[in-house]
Amino acid sequence: MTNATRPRLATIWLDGCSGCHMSLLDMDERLIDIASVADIVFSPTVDTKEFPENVDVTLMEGAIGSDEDVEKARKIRSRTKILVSMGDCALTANVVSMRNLFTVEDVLARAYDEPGSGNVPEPRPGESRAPKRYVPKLQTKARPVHEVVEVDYFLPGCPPPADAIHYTITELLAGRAPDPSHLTRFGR
Amino acid sequence: MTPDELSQLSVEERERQQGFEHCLNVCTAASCLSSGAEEVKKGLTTAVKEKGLREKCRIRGAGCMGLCSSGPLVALDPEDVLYQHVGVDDVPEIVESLDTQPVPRLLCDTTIPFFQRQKKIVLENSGRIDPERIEDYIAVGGYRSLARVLTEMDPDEVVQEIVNSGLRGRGGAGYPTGLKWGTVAKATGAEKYVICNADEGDPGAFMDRAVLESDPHRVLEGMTIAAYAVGATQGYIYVRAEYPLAIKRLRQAIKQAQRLGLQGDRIYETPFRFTVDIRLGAGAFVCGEETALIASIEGGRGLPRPRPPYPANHGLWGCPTLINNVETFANVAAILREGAGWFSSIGTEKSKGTKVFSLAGPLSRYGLIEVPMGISLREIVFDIAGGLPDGKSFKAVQTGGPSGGCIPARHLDTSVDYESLRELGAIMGSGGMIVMDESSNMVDVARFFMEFCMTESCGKCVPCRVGTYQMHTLLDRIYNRQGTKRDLELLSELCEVVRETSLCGLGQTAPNPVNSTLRYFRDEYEERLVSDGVRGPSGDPLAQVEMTP
Amino acid sequence: MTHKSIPTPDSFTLRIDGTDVVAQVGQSILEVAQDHNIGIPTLCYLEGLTPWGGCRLCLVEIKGSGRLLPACSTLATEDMDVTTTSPRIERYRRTIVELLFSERNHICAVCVSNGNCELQTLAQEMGVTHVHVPYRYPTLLVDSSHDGFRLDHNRCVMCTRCVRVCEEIEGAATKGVGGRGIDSMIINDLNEPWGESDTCTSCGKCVSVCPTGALTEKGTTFADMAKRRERRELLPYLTQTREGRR
Amino acid sequence: MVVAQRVQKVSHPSDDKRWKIIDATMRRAGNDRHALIETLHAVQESFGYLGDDALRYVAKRLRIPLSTVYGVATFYHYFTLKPPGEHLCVVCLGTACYIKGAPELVDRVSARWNVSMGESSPDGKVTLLSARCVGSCGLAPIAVVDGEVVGRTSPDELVDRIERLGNDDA
Repeated sequence: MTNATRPRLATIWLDGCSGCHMSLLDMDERLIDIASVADIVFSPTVDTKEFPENVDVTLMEGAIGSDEDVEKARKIRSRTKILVSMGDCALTANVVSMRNLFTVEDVLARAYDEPGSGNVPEPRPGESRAPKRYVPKLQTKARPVHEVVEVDYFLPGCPPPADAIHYTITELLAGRAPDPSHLTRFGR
Repeated sequence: MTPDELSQLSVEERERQQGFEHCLNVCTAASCLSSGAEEVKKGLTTAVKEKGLREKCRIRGAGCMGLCSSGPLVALDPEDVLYQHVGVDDVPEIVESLDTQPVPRLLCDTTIPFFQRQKKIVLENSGRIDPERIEDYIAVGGYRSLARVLTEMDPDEVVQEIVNSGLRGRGGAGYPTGLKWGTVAKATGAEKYVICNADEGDPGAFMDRAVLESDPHRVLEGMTIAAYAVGATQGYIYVRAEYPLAIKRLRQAIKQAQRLGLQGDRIYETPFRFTVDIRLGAGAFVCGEETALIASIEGGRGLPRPRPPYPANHGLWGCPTLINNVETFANVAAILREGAGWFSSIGTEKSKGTKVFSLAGPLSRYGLIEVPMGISLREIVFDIAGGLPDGKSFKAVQTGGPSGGCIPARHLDTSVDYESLRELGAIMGSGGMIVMDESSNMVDVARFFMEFCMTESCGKCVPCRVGTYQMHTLLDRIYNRQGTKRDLELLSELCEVVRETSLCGLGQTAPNPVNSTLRYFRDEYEERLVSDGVRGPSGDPLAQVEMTP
Repeated sequence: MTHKSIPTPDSFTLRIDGTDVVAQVGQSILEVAQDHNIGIPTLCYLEGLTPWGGCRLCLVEIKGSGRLLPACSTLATEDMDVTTTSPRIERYRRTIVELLFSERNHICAVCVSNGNCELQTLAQEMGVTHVHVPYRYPTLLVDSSHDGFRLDHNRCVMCTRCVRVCEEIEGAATKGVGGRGIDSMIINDLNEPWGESDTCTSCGKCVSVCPTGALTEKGTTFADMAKRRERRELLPYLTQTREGRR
Repeated sequence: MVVAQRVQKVSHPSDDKRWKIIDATMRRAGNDRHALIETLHAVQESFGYLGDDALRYVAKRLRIPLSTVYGVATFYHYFTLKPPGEHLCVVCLGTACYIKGAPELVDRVSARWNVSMGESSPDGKVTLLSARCVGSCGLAPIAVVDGEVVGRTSPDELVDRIERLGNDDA
């Protein structure tokens, strides 16, 4: 990377509720300040299909819940210089990990087959309506991102406050190691 | 009973025993029993009876003879013949040959180093007396030290004698025994207690069991002398429920001692009184830890508590309490009989006397041995045990069980003493010694011991409760070729935290098997690591990016 | 009762973090430190209950002692030289907090104690941003059988405050610890549903002393939990009850 | 806590004669709460396990809180709270047995009777337990089947041994 190019930022949403991205948007006009000094090259808020090479900073929301998440996390890690786990799901698997107390089969049955799952007509006994194709396969347990790939910085919170996200990005852009602990806490 | 009456009893018993022309000692310790010694003993008894030799031959169930790999063993006295691998079918031949030449095919060579290189103090009577008869113990000089102590010595003198002997705790840590006795003797309390720790929980160790099964009175005598020295009137033996034979023999021994006035009020008709009761453990390794053991005797969960205060001042029911292990007490009568100078002439400068080891693994000969401190590991493995058979090659020797470490071949010339073993990252421990050949994987061995610590953790303190679980998870990962370099780093970090912050010895030493295998066999860990290929760019992440727009 | 700095016949001095402080005979290092506003992190400790020494967060260095010792259960003695913190101790404390997070299912975002939890606060104070060790994700149950209270094993850190307050203050001894090691659990009576306990007096002390969201009042919200925390700080009766009984 | 000076009159949970053995154990220890572990040993020896009724009875007689009795009974692995199966298979997992293949013994027995360590099989035939060194390392690997030591055994031999016991019952 040369001085001529602007820093390339990305955000990604894995197994989470997108709340961290909502909080990111809560930076409001400060987003414009960031956009004036850096390019946002990939994000749920940006219309790019393929995660690009040579990204400087990626904020990763969500836990690793499916095979696809593992694949994405690995690809992103290999294309990103600084990876930030954003929010409790990425850090601890958080709410997503509540399914870890059950087997994947039970979780799918609860979602697709049991009364109240919304499926009409109700599936016949012994038959599951859980999708067999197109939907990524769930891993046995949802895990924090750093159990799958190396993570450089951590941004706790459910979701992390916009101030904390802003602080982390601007510190990184200024070439400093962010320590957002004065702004964050698990679960907040 | 008076000391004179004891001498009288001793003489009478010896005369009675000399009345027999032959005495056949059948090893009836656990290992020989499980390979059929009881049947052999029954067979011999019947055969002798049928032949009308009952007046001439004594069949005696004796304690452990040590060479468990050749059991069942039968020793002939006074012929000094040892038979090995004896089966019921061999009985007629043995009885037939009593007045002629011994049966050649059963003979065990007693000139081999296994027998010649040992030095027996704790096991001096083991395999030579009937552990179920107090008279047998008295005949070989038993309870004479106690008589001398009670009638000729002050408690202070007894403590001093133990101090001078240089005896150190045989439970593993090697704390000077005399110092401990002195502390309890000086402590003030309405009541004082003496506890014998027979909760031998180290997997692969059976020294204490053998001593209790082979020579229970020896332990009782040692405890009684200790009680006199520190001023206690009540003693407890905390023994594992998993040792039914040891429990049975101890119960018997206590009854016999009471019958002869060697326990209870006015022992040897002096004002001194002392009673020993048995308390059964119930399967909790942590109860080997002093404060947990006390909690268990008090009837509760075996949870350790922070020390200080130490049990010597604040122990059982808050009273000053002396806790020593079986082997420590088993040394006491001999020290007082032969003198501190004699004892301290054996061993090294800082580690005096002998140590009993239970030796296991792929060895030509294994079993229970007693060796002078300062002997080298090589002498134990290659002389006493006769090396590894079938062309197997030596890889490591594990001492100290779950609190100890694995010592590789290049340190085989290390002297067996407390300090040298600790320097190698192992410990003396209570005496389990397991030899491993090339077929043992050291990550697996570390995982085995960690699994042990994890299931035996009492759960009171966080680092041990969760740390041993996490270390086991990481070891399991690495062993199954799923661990990364980061997992190995994490394992080392946890080793440090658990060692430094755990409440009691169990947690503090739980990382030892990992640390020692990492130290000597690191390649076995590293060759199993997988590269996950998802680490970030190496080095400082910030340095990777030039952010200034 | 202790007096902060007035020398009495029963007082002596020791050093904590390089400063001479006055202590009373019988005080633990932690008590002395608290009297002098020297912060030492704690979790299982609660004033008025017998020190437990299990969480290991209050470990301090004492000059001349080879091992770190728990401040809560180590008596202060004359001329003792105590260091309450160092990079090494801080690293150990952080790891211990991480181990606790990994042990059970502490999902702060959906926990009724979120924002009023001592474990959460400790993590924040120590700068724990993530847990290095793998999470266990054990399958644990929630006991909602009691009319007024709930026991959620997922949030329990096994500090045994509830066990001690139930036995030492309330005198009911309903709560205990079953199993051992990593399988240890808070139990009621013979491990039966809380609501079926004949011995529980429903006094609620266990709920008041719980540092996390393991013991809660039914129907409580985040705001109620904040109130509960205030109430816990007003628990001098714990000390008084014990003083009175001695 | 109020400590009663005299022993409370507590009636036996059933007419079973074995309760007298339990009473005798407690009496020998002066019905003191310190006798809890000794008493639990007596219960397990007499009944094979620590049942709910037994725990309640002992708690009342020794005046110990139920939670404490349960805590002690579950702390020590020697005690079991469930009735044992018809046959008891104890596999030694001491170091010597471990390195000589004891884990395979466990795996095979566990697979054959669908029984996990420390539990009884669903058909009630086999209880599988582990021991930490039975002290006969020379015979490794070792299992103890219904009290009888089976030394230097193999997974096949051990399974066969237990199966034959089962057949003898039929």
